[in-house]
Amino acid sequence: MEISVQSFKRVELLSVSGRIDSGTAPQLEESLRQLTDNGRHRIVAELSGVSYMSSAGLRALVGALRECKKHGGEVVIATPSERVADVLKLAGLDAVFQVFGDTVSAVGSF
Amino acid sequence: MEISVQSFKRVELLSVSGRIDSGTAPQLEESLRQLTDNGRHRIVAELSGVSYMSSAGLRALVGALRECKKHGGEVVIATPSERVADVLKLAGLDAVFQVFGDTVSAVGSF
Amino acid sequence: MGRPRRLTIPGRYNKIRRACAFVVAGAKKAGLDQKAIDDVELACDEACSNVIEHAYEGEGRGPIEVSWQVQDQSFVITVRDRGRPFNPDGVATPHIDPDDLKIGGLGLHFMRQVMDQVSFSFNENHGNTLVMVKRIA
Amino acid sequence: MGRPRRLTIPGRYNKIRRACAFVVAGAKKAGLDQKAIDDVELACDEACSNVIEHAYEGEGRGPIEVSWQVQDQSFVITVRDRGRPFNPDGVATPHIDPDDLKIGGLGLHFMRQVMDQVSFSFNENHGNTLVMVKRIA
Ligand SMILES: Nc1ncnc2c1ncn2[C@@H]1O[C@H](COP(=O)(O)OP(=O)(O)O)[C@@H](O)[C@H]1O
Ligand SMILES: Nc1ncnc2c1ncn2[C@@H]1O[C@H](COP(=O)(O)OP(=O)(O)O)[C@@H](O)[C@H]1O
Repeated sequence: MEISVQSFKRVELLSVSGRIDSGTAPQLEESLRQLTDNGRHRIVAELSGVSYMSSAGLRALVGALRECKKHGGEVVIATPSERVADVLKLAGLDAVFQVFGDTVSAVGSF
Repeated sequence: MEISVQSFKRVELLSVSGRIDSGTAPQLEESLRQLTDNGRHRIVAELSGVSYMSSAGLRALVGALRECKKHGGEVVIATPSERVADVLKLAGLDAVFQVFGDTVSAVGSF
Repeated sequence: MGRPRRLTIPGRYNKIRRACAFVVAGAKKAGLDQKAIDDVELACDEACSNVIEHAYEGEGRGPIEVSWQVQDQSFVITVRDRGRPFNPDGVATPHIDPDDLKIGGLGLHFMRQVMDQVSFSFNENHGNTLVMVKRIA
Repeated sequence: MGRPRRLTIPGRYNKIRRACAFVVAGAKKAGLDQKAIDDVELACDEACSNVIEHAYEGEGRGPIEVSWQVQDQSFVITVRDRGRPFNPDGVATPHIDPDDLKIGGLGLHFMRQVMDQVSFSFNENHGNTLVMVKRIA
Protein backbone atom coordinates (compact mmCIF):
# COMPACT_ATOMS: atom_id res chain seq x y z
CA MET A 1 0.00 0.00 0.00
CA GLU A 2 1.19 3.50 -0.88
CA ILE A 3 -0.28 6.69 0.55
CA SER A 4 0.41 10.21 -0.65
CA VAL A 5 -1.15 13.37 0.70
CA GLN A 6 -1.53 16.65 -1.16
CA SER A 7 -2.69 19.60 0.93
CA PHE A 8 -4.84 22.26 -0.66
CA LYS A 9 -6.15 25.40 0.92
CA ARG A 10 -9.25 23.82 2.43
CA VAL A 11 -9.03 20.20 1.35
CA GLU A 12 -6.65 17.29 1.81
CA LEU A 13 -6.26 14.87 -1.07
CA LEU A 14 -5.16 11.47 0.19
CA SER A 15 -4.27 9.09 -2.62
CA VAL A 16 -4.01 5.42 -1.79
CA SER A 17 -2.82 2.63 -4.04
CA GLY A 18 -2.16 -1.07 -3.64
CA ARG A 19 -3.72 -3.38 -1.07
CA ILE A 20 -5.76 -2.17 1.88
CA ASP A 21 -6.21 -5.13 4.21
CA SER A 22 -5.93 -5.80 7.93
CA GLY A 23 -2.14 -5.72 7.55
CA THR A 24 -1.99 -2.28 5.94
CA ALA A 25 -5.17 -0.56 7.17
CA PRO A 26 -3.44 0.66 10.37
CA GLN A 27 -1.16 2.88 8.23
CA LEU A 28 -4.20 4.28 6.45
CA GLU A 29 -5.83 4.93 9.82
CA GLU A 30 -2.67 6.66 11.01
CA SER A 31 -2.52 8.91 7.92
CA LEU A 32 -6.14 9.87 8.33
CA ARG A 33 -5.69 10.52 12.02
CA GLN A 34 -2.74 12.80 11.33
CA LEU A 35 -4.99 14.90 9.13
CA THR A 36 -7.89 15.08 11.57
CA ASP A 37 -5.55 15.71 14.52
CA ASN A 38 -4.30 18.74 12.61
CA GLY A 39 -7.82 20.05 12.23
CA ARG A 40 -8.09 19.00 8.60
CA HIS A 41 -11.63 17.66 8.29
CA ARG A 42 -12.26 17.96 4.56
CA ILE A 43 -10.68 14.92 2.98
CA VAL A 44 -10.81 13.40 -0.48
CA ALA A 45 -9.76 9.74 -0.54
CA GLU A 46 -8.56 9.04 -4.07
CA LEU A 47 -8.78 5.26 -4.49
CA SER A 48 -8.27 4.62 -8.20
CA GLY A 49 -5.05 2.69 -7.57
CA VAL A 50 -6.45 0.38 -4.88
CA SER A 51 -6.18 -3.21 -6.10
CA TYR A 52 -7.92 -4.73 -3.09
CA MET A 53 -9.80 -3.52 -0.03
CA SER A 54 -11.23 -5.52 2.87
CA SER A 55 -13.51 -4.51 5.73
CA ALA A 56 -10.40 -3.27 7.56
CA GLY A 57 -10.00 -0.52 4.97
CA LEU A 58 -13.65 0.40 5.24
CA ARG A 59 -13.35 0.65 9.00
CA ALA A 60 -10.48 3.09 8.62
CA LEU A 61 -12.47 5.24 6.19
CA VAL A 62 -15.64 5.18 8.26
CA GLY A 63 -13.70 6.08 11.38
CA ALA A 64 -12.28 9.12 9.63
CA LEU A 65 -15.70 10.01 8.22
CA ARG A 66 -17.17 9.98 11.71
CA GLU A 67 -14.38 12.18 13.06
CA CYS A 68 -14.68 14.65 10.15
CA LYS A 69 -18.46 14.88 10.40
CA LYS A 70 -18.14 15.72 14.07
CA HIS A 71 -16.24 18.82 12.98
CA GLY A 72 -18.53 19.79 10.13
CA GLY A 73 -16.29 18.14 7.55
CA GLU A 74 -16.51 15.07 5.39
CA VAL A 75 -14.51 12.26 3.84
CA VAL A 76 -15.50 11.79 0.22
CA ILE A 77 -14.27 9.08 -2.12
CA ALA A 78 -12.91 9.86 -5.58
CA THR A 79 -12.41 7.50 -8.52
CA PRO A 80 -12.88 4.20 -6.69
CA SER A 81 -11.41 1.22 -8.52
CA GLU A 82 -13.92 -1.50 -9.43
CA ARG A 83 -12.76 -3.59 -6.51
CA VAL A 84 -13.31 -0.70 -4.09
CA ALA A 85 -16.72 0.09 -5.56
CA ASP A 86 -17.77 -3.57 -5.17
CA VAL A 87 -16.78 -3.69 -1.51
CA LEU A 88 -18.42 -0.33 -0.74
CA LYS A 89 -21.62 -1.68 -2.20
CA LEU A 90 -21.34 -5.02 -0.40
CA ALA A 91 -21.08 -3.08 2.87
CA GLY A 92 -23.93 -0.73 2.00
CA LEU A 93 -21.46 2.14 2.34
CA ASP A 94 -22.04 3.45 -1.17
CA ALA A 95 -24.97 5.31 0.39
CA VAL A 96 -22.91 6.64 3.29
CA PHE A 97 -19.96 8.07 1.38
CA GLN A 98 -20.21 10.66 -1.34
CA VAL A 99 -18.48 9.06 -4.30
CA PHE A 100 -17.10 11.05 -7.24
CA GLY A 101 -16.04 9.77 -10.62
CA ASP A 102 -13.32 12.39 -10.94
CA THR A 103 -10.97 13.98 -8.47
CA VAL A 104 -11.65 17.55 -9.58
CA SER A 105 -15.33 17.18 -8.66
CA ALA A 106 -14.42 15.60 -5.35
CA VAL A 107 -12.10 18.48 -4.41
CA GLY A 108 -14.67 20.92 -5.76
CA SER A 109 -17.40 19.42 -3.59
CA PHE A 110 -16.01 21.17 -0.51
CA MET B 1 -13.89 27.60 -29.69
CA GLU B 2 -15.81 25.43 -27.22
CA ILE B 3 -16.61 26.45 -23.66
CA SER B 4 -17.96 24.22 -20.94
CA VAL B 5 -18.66 25.21 -17.36
CA GLN B 6 -18.77 22.90 -14.36
CA SER B 7 -20.06 24.43 -11.15
CA PHE B 8 -18.69 23.23 -7.85
CA LYS B 9 -19.68 24.35 -4.41
CA ARG B 10 -17.37 27.34 -4.27
CA VAL B 11 -15.57 27.22 -7.60
CA GLU B 12 -16.47 27.41 -11.26
CA LEU B 13 -14.43 25.35 -13.69
CA LEU B 14 -14.54 26.89 -17.15
CA SER B 15 -12.91 24.67 -19.78
CA VAL B 16 -12.06 26.26 -23.10
CA SER B 17 -10.79 24.53 -26.20
CA GLY B 18 -10.03 25.56 -29.76
CA ARG B 19 -9.14 29.05 -30.95
CA ILE B 20 -9.45 32.16 -28.82
CA ASP B 21 -9.05 35.15 -31.10
CA SER B 22 -10.80 38.47 -31.69
CA GLY B 23 -13.62 36.55 -33.41
CA THR B 24 -14.31 34.18 -30.53
CA ALA B 25 -13.11 36.12 -27.46
CA PRO B 26 -16.49 37.90 -27.07
CA GLN B 27 -18.10 34.52 -26.30
CA LEU B 28 -15.45 33.84 -23.69
CA GLU B 29 -16.04 37.29 -22.21
CA GLU B 30 -19.76 36.58 -22.12
CA SER B 31 -19.31 33.22 -20.36
CA LEU B 32 -17.05 34.83 -17.78
CA ARG B 33 -19.45 37.72 -17.28
CA GLN B 34 -22.32 35.30 -16.69
CA LEU B 35 -20.35 33.75 -13.85
CA THR B 36 -19.33 37.04 -12.23
CA ASP B 37 -22.83 38.49 -12.68
CA ASN B 38 -24.09 35.52 -10.68
CA GLY B 39 -21.69 36.29 -7.87
CA ARG B 40 -19.29 33.51 -8.81
CA HIS B 41 -15.85 35.02 -8.33
CA ARG B 42 -13.69 31.94 -7.90
CA ILE B 43 -12.94 30.69 -11.38
CA VAL B 44 -10.57 28.11 -12.80
CA ALA B 45 -9.90 28.58 -16.52
CA GLU B 46 -8.85 25.18 -17.84
CA LEU B 47 -6.98 25.88 -21.09
CA SER B 48 -5.33 22.59 -22.05
CA GLY B 49 -7.37 22.35 -25.23
CA VAL B 50 -6.66 25.86 -26.50
CA SER B 51 -4.85 25.61 -29.83
CA TYR B 52 -4.36 29.36 -30.24
CA MET B 53 -4.85 32.48 -28.16
CA SER B 54 -4.33 36.13 -29.13
CA SER B 55 -4.34 39.30 -27.04
CA ALA B 56 -8.13 39.32 -27.35
CA GLY B 57 -8.29 36.17 -25.23
CA LEU B 58 -5.93 37.66 -22.68
CA ARG B 59 -8.08 40.77 -22.45
CA ALA B 60 -11.12 38.60 -21.67
CA LEU B 61 -9.24 36.73 -18.95
CA VAL B 62 -7.73 39.87 -17.41
CA GLY B 63 -11.12 41.58 -17.40
CA ALA B 64 -12.58 38.67 -15.47
CA LEU B 65 -9.59 38.60 -13.12
CA ARG B 66 -10.11 42.28 -12.32
CA GLU B 67 -13.81 41.73 -11.64
CA CYS B 68 -13.17 38.67 -9.45
CA LYS B 69 -10.43 40.37 -7.46
CA LYS B 70 -12.78 43.25 -6.71
CA HIS B 71 -14.98 40.72 -4.94
CA GLY B 72 -12.20 38.90 -3.11
CA GLY B 73 -12.04 36.15 -5.72
CA GLU B 74 -9.62 35.14 -8.40
CA VAL B 75 -9.30 33.70 -11.88
CA VAL B 76 -6.60 31.05 -11.97
CA ILE B 77 -5.35 29.20 -15.03
CA ALA B 78 -5.05 25.41 -15.12
CA THR B 79 -3.11 23.24 -17.55
CA PRO B 80 -2.31 25.90 -20.18
CA SER B 81 -1.37 24.47 -23.56
CA GLU B 82 2.10 25.41 -24.80
CA ARG B 83 0.61 28.04 -27.08
CA VAL B 84 -1.26 29.63 -24.17
CA ALA B 85 1.81 29.53 -21.93
CA ASP B 86 3.87 31.25 -24.65
CA VAL B 87 1.37 34.07 -25.06
CA LEU B 88 0.96 34.55 -21.31
CA LYS B 89 4.70 34.92 -21.04
CA LEU B 90 4.94 37.26 -24.03
CA ALA B 91 2.39 39.51 -22.33
CA GLY B 92 4.09 39.28 -18.94
CA LEU B 93 0.87 37.84 -17.55
CA ASP B 94 2.49 34.67 -16.26
CA ALA B 95 3.29 36.74 -13.18
CA VAL B 96 -0.25 38.10 -12.86
CA PHE B 97 -2.20 34.85 -13.08
CA GLN B 98 -1.73 31.90 -10.80
CA VAL B 99 -1.02 29.00 -13.14
CA PHE B 100 -1.45 25.35 -12.14
CA GLY B 101 -0.16 22.27 -13.91
CA ASP B 102 -3.17 20.21 -12.89
CA THR B 103 -6.83 21.01 -12.52
CA VAL B 104 -7.19 19.40 -9.10
CA SER B 105 -4.61 21.78 -7.64
CA ALA B 106 -6.28 24.74 -9.34
CA VAL B 107 -9.69 23.87 -7.87
CA GLY B 108 -8.04 23.08 -4.55
CA SER B 109 -6.33 26.50 -4.50
CA PHE B 110 -9.58 28.21 -3.50
CA MET C 1 -12.51 -33.98 -6.46
CA GLY C 2 -8.97 -33.45 -5.24
CA ARG C 3 -6.96 -33.85 -2.11
CA PRO C 4 -6.77 -30.73 0.04
CA ARG C 5 -3.80 -28.36 -0.29
CA ARG C 6 -2.68 -26.89 2.98
CA LEU C 7 -0.76 -23.80 4.12
CA THR C 8 -0.04 -22.78 7.70
CA ILE C 9 0.76 -19.14 8.46
CA PRO C 10 1.67 -17.41 11.73
CA GLY C 11 -1.26 -15.52 13.20
CA ARG C 12 -0.07 -12.08 12.07
CA TYR C 13 -1.97 -9.61 9.93
CA ASN C 14 0.87 -9.15 7.48
CA LYS C 15 0.99 -12.90 6.81
CA ILE C 16 -2.65 -13.12 5.73
CA ARG C 17 -1.76 -11.89 2.27
CA ARG C 18 0.19 -15.10 1.77
CA ALA C 19 -2.81 -17.25 2.71
CA CYS C 20 -4.96 -15.26 0.29
CA ALA C 21 -2.45 -15.71 -2.54
CA PHE C 22 -2.42 -19.43 -1.84
CA VAL C 23 -6.21 -19.68 -1.99
CA VAL C 24 -6.41 -17.42 -5.07
CA ALA C 25 -3.92 -19.63 -6.91
CA GLY C 26 -6.10 -22.64 -6.04
CA ALA C 27 -9.24 -20.88 -7.22
CA LYS C 28 -7.56 -20.13 -10.54
CA LYS C 29 -6.54 -23.77 -10.96
CA ALA C 30 -10.09 -24.80 -10.13
CA GLY C 31 -11.34 -22.61 -12.97
CA LEU C 32 -13.31 -20.01 -11.00
CA ASP C 33 -14.03 -16.80 -12.92
CA GLN C 34 -12.41 -13.54 -11.88
CA LYS C 35 -15.36 -12.32 -9.80
CA ALA C 36 -15.45 -15.63 -7.91
CA ILE C 37 -11.69 -15.49 -7.39
CA ASP C 38 -12.07 -11.98 -5.94
CA ASP C 39 -14.84 -13.28 -3.64
CA VAL C 40 -12.73 -16.15 -2.40
CA GLU C 41 -9.82 -13.80 -1.70
CA LEU C 42 -12.03 -11.47 0.33
CA ALA C 43 -13.58 -14.34 2.32
CA CYS C 44 -10.18 -15.84 3.15
CA ASP C 45 -8.82 -12.45 4.24
CA GLU C 46 -11.81 -11.66 6.46
CA ALA C 47 -11.74 -15.14 8.01
CA CYS C 48 -8.04 -14.97 8.88
CA SER C 49 -8.37 -11.40 10.18
CA ASN C 50 -11.17 -12.49 12.50
CA VAL C 51 -9.11 -15.39 13.80
CA ILE C 52 -6.31 -13.05 14.84
CA GLU C 53 -8.59 -10.33 16.19
CA HIS C 54 -11.25 -12.41 17.91
CA ALA C 55 -10.13 -16.04 18.35
CA TYR C 56 -6.52 -15.30 19.33
CA GLU C 57 -7.30 -11.76 20.50
CA GLY C 58 -4.04 -10.46 19.15
CA GLU C 59 -1.10 -11.14 16.89
CA GLY C 60 1.48 -13.87 17.44
CA ARG C 61 -0.73 -16.06 19.62
CA GLY C 62 -0.96 -19.07 17.32
CA PRO C 63 -0.98 -20.38 13.77
CA ILE C 64 -3.71 -20.38 11.16
CA GLU C 65 -4.10 -23.34 8.86
CA VAL C 66 -5.73 -22.61 5.52
CA SER C 67 -6.60 -25.28 2.99
CA TRP C 68 -8.57 -25.55 -0.22
CA GLN C 69 -9.97 -28.38 -2.28
CA VAL C 70 -12.40 -29.00 -5.10
CA GLN C 71 -15.37 -31.13 -4.11
CA ASP C 72 -18.64 -31.77 -5.96
CA GLN C 73 -18.25 -28.80 -8.32
CA SER C 74 -17.44 -26.56 -5.39
CA PHE C 75 -14.32 -24.75 -4.23
CA VAL C 76 -14.00 -25.38 -0.49
CA ILE C 77 -11.84 -23.32 1.87
CA THR C 78 -11.13 -24.48 5.40
CA VAL C 79 -9.62 -22.20 8.05
CA ARG C 80 -8.47 -23.69 11.38
CA ASP C 81 -7.19 -22.05 14.54
CA ARG C 82 -6.59 -22.95 18.18
CA GLY C 83 -8.08 -19.84 19.69
CA ARG C 84 -11.19 -19.42 21.79
CA PRO C 85 -14.30 -21.23 20.56
CA PHE C 86 -16.59 -19.23 18.36
CA ASN C 87 -20.24 -19.62 17.61
CA PRO C 88 -21.40 -16.97 15.16
CA ASP C 89 -25.11 -17.58 15.53
CA GLY C 90 -25.50 -14.73 17.94
CA VAL C 91 -23.72 -12.27 15.68
CA ALA C 92 -26.16 -9.82 14.18
CA THR C 93 -25.94 -8.62 10.60
CA PRO C 94 -24.04 -5.38 10.37
CA HIS C 95 -25.80 -2.13 10.77
CA ILE C 96 -24.36 1.20 9.77
CA ASP C 97 -26.12 4.20 11.11
CA PRO C 98 -25.18 7.13 8.87
CA ASP C 99 -25.43 9.49 11.83
CA ASP C 100 -23.66 7.32 14.32
CA LEU C 101 -21.24 5.63 11.93
CA LYS C 102 -20.24 2.86 14.27
CA ILE C 103 -19.16 -0.01 12.11
CA GLY C 104 -18.89 -3.65 13.06
CA GLY C 105 -19.81 -7.06 11.86
CA LEU C 106 -18.71 -6.41 8.29
CA GLY C 107 -16.28 -9.33 8.16
CA LEU C 108 -18.84 -12.08 8.76
CA HIS C 109 -21.32 -10.26 6.54
CA PHE C 110 -18.81 -10.23 3.66
CA MET C 111 -18.00 -13.92 4.09
CA ARG C 112 -21.68 -14.85 4.03
CA GLN C 113 -22.42 -12.59 1.09
CA VAL C 114 -19.64 -13.70 -1.23
CA MET C 115 -19.60 -17.42 -0.40
CA ASP C 116 -22.42 -19.90 -0.93
CA GLN C 117 -22.00 -21.59 2.46
CA VAL C 118 -20.19 -20.59 5.64
CA SER C 119 -20.08 -22.88 8.69
CA PHE C 120 -18.16 -22.78 11.98
CA SER C 121 -17.48 -25.69 14.31
CA PHE C 122 -15.44 -26.23 17.43
CA ASN C 123 -13.74 -29.44 18.51
CA GLU C 124 -11.56 -29.85 21.58
CA ASN C 125 -8.86 -31.67 19.61
CA HIS C 126 -8.80 -29.55 16.44
CA GLY C 127 -9.94 -26.16 17.71
CA ASN C 128 -12.11 -23.92 15.50
CA THR C 129 -12.87 -24.98 11.96
CA LEU C 130 -14.45 -22.64 9.45
CA VAL C 131 -15.59 -24.13 6.14
CA MET C 132 -16.55 -21.83 3.27
CA VAL C 133 -17.93 -23.13 -0.01
CA LYS C 134 -18.05 -21.42 -3.38
CA ARG C 135 -19.92 -23.24 -6.14
CA ILE C 136 -18.05 -23.43 -9.42
CA ALA C 137 -20.32 -21.83 -12.01
CA MET D 1 12.45 35.98 -53.91
CA GLY D 2 8.93 35.44 -55.11
CA ARG D 3 5.99 37.42 -56.30
CA PRO D 4 3.57 38.39 -53.53
CA ARG D 5 0.46 36.29 -52.86
CA ARG D 6 -2.59 38.30 -51.97
CA LEU D 7 -5.87 37.71 -50.12
CA THR D 8 -8.55 40.27 -49.41
CA ILE D 9 -11.00 39.66 -46.57
CA PRO D 10 -13.97 41.71 -45.35
CA GLY D 11 -13.16 43.69 -42.23
CA ARG D 12 -14.88 41.33 -39.80
CA TYR D 13 -13.34 39.58 -36.82
CA ASN D 14 -14.56 36.15 -37.85
CA LYS D 15 -12.85 36.50 -41.24
CA ILE D 16 -9.40 37.09 -39.76
CA ARG D 17 -8.91 33.39 -39.24
CA ARG D 18 -8.92 33.00 -43.01
CA ALA D 19 -6.18 35.60 -43.45
CA CYS D 20 -4.12 33.85 -40.78
CA ALA D 21 -4.53 30.47 -42.46
CA PHE D 22 -3.42 32.04 -45.75
CA VAL D 23 -0.28 33.51 -44.17
CA VAL D 24 0.46 30.32 -42.20
CA ALA D 25 0.28 28.27 -45.40
CA GLY D 26 2.75 30.70 -46.97
CA ALA D 27 5.08 30.49 -44.00
CA LYS D 28 5.07 26.70 -44.27
CA LYS D 29 5.91 26.87 -47.97
CA ALA D 30 8.70 29.32 -47.15
CA GLY D 31 10.18 26.77 -44.77
CA LEU D 32 9.73 28.62 -41.46
CA ASP D 33 9.96 26.41 -38.39
CA GLN D 34 6.89 25.79 -36.23
CA LYS D 35 7.71 28.49 -33.68
CA ALA D 36 8.18 31.06 -36.47
CA ILE D 37 4.94 29.96 -38.10
CA ASP D 38 3.14 30.47 -34.78
CA ASP D 39 4.71 33.93 -34.51
CA VAL D 40 3.60 34.91 -38.01
CA GLU D 41 0.06 33.71 -37.27
CA LEU D 42 -0.11 35.80 -34.09
CA ALA D 43 1.26 38.92 -35.80
CA CYS D 44 -1.21 38.64 -38.70
CA ASP D 45 -4.13 38.16 -36.31
CA GLU D 46 -3.19 41.10 -34.11
CA ALA D 47 -2.61 43.34 -37.14
CA CYS D 48 -5.99 42.56 -38.72
CA SER D 49 -7.77 42.89 -35.37
CA ASN D 50 -6.27 46.35 -34.91
CA VAL D 51 -7.36 47.40 -38.38
CA ILE D 52 -10.98 46.56 -37.59
CA GLU D 53 -10.92 47.96 -34.07
CA HIS D 54 -8.85 51.09 -34.58
CA ALA D 55 -8.50 51.95 -38.28
CA TYR D 56 -12.09 51.15 -39.30
CA GLU D 57 -13.45 51.58 -35.77
CA GLY D 58 -15.86 48.71 -36.21
CA GLU D 59 -16.79 45.71 -38.30
CA GLY D 60 -17.99 45.85 -41.91
CA ARG D 61 -16.46 49.24 -42.70
CA GLY D 62 -13.95 48.11 -45.33
CA PRO D 63 -11.70 45.34 -46.62
CA ILE D 64 -8.32 44.17 -45.42
CA GLU D 65 -5.71 43.08 -47.94
CA VAL D 66 -3.14 40.64 -46.67
CA SER D 67 -0.17 39.49 -48.71
CA TRP D 68 3.03 37.56 -48.13
CA GLN D 69 6.23 37.06 -50.05
CA VAL D 70 9.73 35.75 -49.55
CA GLN D 71 12.41 38.39 -49.97
CA ASP D 72 16.13 38.28 -49.07
CA GLN D 73 15.77 35.28 -46.77
CA SER D 74 12.84 36.92 -45.05
CA PHE D 75 9.14 36.19 -44.87
CA VAL D 76 7.33 39.49 -45.42
CA ILE D 77 3.68 40.14 -44.54
CA THR D 78 1.89 43.25 -45.76
CA VAL D 79 -1.48 44.35 -44.37
CA ARG D 80 -3.39 47.16 -46.08
CA ASP D 81 -6.58 48.97 -45.10
CA ARG D 82 -8.43 52.16 -46.04
CA GLY D 83 -9.23 53.28 -42.54
CA ARG D 84 -7.99 56.29 -40.63
CA PRO D 85 -4.26 57.00 -40.78
CA PHE D 86 -2.20 55.45 -38.03
CA ASN D 87 1.18 56.39 -36.68
CA PRO D 88 2.21 54.02 -33.91
CA ASP D 89 5.14 56.04 -32.66
CA GLY D 90 3.11 57.57 -29.89
CA VAL D 91 1.88 54.19 -28.66
CA ALA D 92 3.53 53.26 -25.38
CA THR D 93 4.62 49.74 -24.58
CA PRO D 94 1.98 47.90 -22.65
CA HIS D 95 1.85 48.13 -18.94
CA ILE D 96 -0.08 45.80 -16.73
CA ASP D 97 -0.56 46.89 -13.19
CA PRO D 98 -1.38 43.79 -11.13
CA ASP D 99 -3.55 45.87 -8.82
CA ASP D 100 -5.25 47.87 -11.49
CA LEU D 101 -5.32 45.25 -14.20
CA LYS D 102 -6.14 47.61 -17.02
CA ILE D 103 -4.78 46.03 -20.13
CA GLY D 104 -4.04 47.69 -23.44
CA GLY D 105 -1.37 47.89 -26.04
CA LEU D 106 -0.76 44.16 -26.15
CA GLY D 107 -1.44 43.83 -29.86
CA LEU D 108 1.37 46.10 -31.07
CA HIS D 109 3.66 44.69 -28.39
CA PHE D 110 3.07 41.15 -29.65
CA MET D 111 3.68 42.15 -33.26
CA ARG D 112 6.96 43.85 -32.36
CA GLN D 113 8.05 40.97 -30.14
CA VAL D 114 7.44 38.11 -32.51
CA MET D 115 8.48 39.79 -35.78
CA ASP D 116 11.93 41.12 -36.64
CA GLN D 117 10.64 44.36 -38.18
CA VAL D 118 7.30 46.14 -38.04
CA SER D 119 6.65 49.37 -39.95
CA PHE D 120 3.53 51.41 -40.65
CA SER D 121 3.04 53.93 -43.45
CA PHE D 122 0.12 55.97 -44.74
CA ASN D 123 -0.43 57.09 -48.32
CA GLU D 124 -3.45 59.00 -49.58
CA ASN D 125 -3.87 56.68 -52.54
CA HIS D 126 -3.23 53.32 -50.87
CA GLY D 127 -4.31 53.98 -47.31
CA ASN D 128 -2.44 52.33 -44.38
CA THR D 129 0.28 49.83 -45.11
CA LEU D 130 1.79 47.66 -42.40
CA VAL D 131 4.87 45.63 -43.29
CA MET D 132 6.09 42.89 -40.94
CA VAL D 133 9.26 40.94 -41.56
CA LYS D 134 10.31 37.58 -40.14
CA ARG D 135 13.81 36.41 -40.98
CA ILE D 136 14.01 32.83 -42.17
CA ALA D 137 16.38 31.06 -39.79
N1 LIG E 1 -13.08 -16.23 14.46
C1 LIG E 1 -13.75 -15.64 15.46
N2 LIG E 1 -13.55 -16.03 16.72
C2 LIG E 1 -14.22 -15.44 17.74
N3 LIG E 1 -15.12 -14.44 17.57
C3 LIG E 1 -15.37 -14.02 16.33
C4 LIG E 1 -14.71 -14.59 15.20
N4 LIG E 1 -15.18 -13.97 14.10
C5 LIG E 1 -16.08 -13.06 14.51
N5 LIG E 1 -16.22 -13.08 15.85
C6 LIG E 1 -17.16 -12.26 16.65
O1 LIG E 1 -18.19 -11.81 15.77
C7 LIG E 1 -18.24 -10.39 15.71
C8 LIG E 1 -18.50 -9.93 14.25
O2 LIG E 1 -17.35 -10.22 13.49
P1 LIG E 1 -17.09 -9.47 12.14
O3 LIG E 1 -18.30 -9.61 11.30
O4 LIG E 1 -15.83 -9.96 11.54
O5 LIG E 1 -16.97 -7.95 12.51
P2 LIG E 1 -15.87 -7.18 13.38
O6 LIG E 1 -14.67 -8.06 13.44
O7 LIG E 1 -15.67 -5.95 12.58
O8 LIG E 1 -16.50 -6.93 14.70
C9 LIG E 1 -16.93 -9.95 16.24
O9 LIG E 1 -17.03 -8.69 16.84
C10 LIG E 1 -16.55 -11.01 17.22
O10 LIG E 1 -17.14 -10.76 18.46
N1 LIG F 1 -4.20 49.84 -37.20
C1 LIG F 1 -4.39 50.84 -36.34
N2 LIG F 1 -5.00 51.97 -36.71
C2 LIG F 1 -5.20 52.95 -35.84
N3 LIG F 1 -4.82 52.91 -34.54
C3 LIG F 1 -4.18 51.82 -34.10
C4 LIG F 1 -3.94 50.73 -34.97
N4 LIG F 1 -3.28 49.79 -34.25
C5 LIG F 1 -3.14 50.28 -33.01
N5 LIG F 1 -3.69 51.50 -32.90
C6 LIG F 1 -3.64 52.36 -31.69
O1 LIG F 1 -2.59 51.90 -30.86
C7 LIG F 1 -3.09 51.50 -29.59
C8 LIG F 1 -2.41 50.22 -29.13
O2 LIG F 1 -2.82 49.16 -29.94
P1 LIG F 1 -2.66 47.66 -29.48
O3 LIG F 1 -1.25 47.46 -29.06
O4 LIG F 1 -3.15 46.76 -30.52
O5 LIG F 1 -3.54 47.55 -28.19
P2 LIG F 1 -5.12 47.65 -27.98
O6 LIG F 1 -5.76 47.45 -29.33
O7 LIG F 1 -5.36 46.56 -27.03
O8 LIG F 1 -5.35 49.01 -27.40
C9 LIG F 1 -4.57 51.31 -29.79
O9 LIG F 1 -5.28 51.57 -28.61
C10 LIG F 1 -4.89 52.32 -30.88
O10 LIG F 1 -5.12 53.59 -30.34
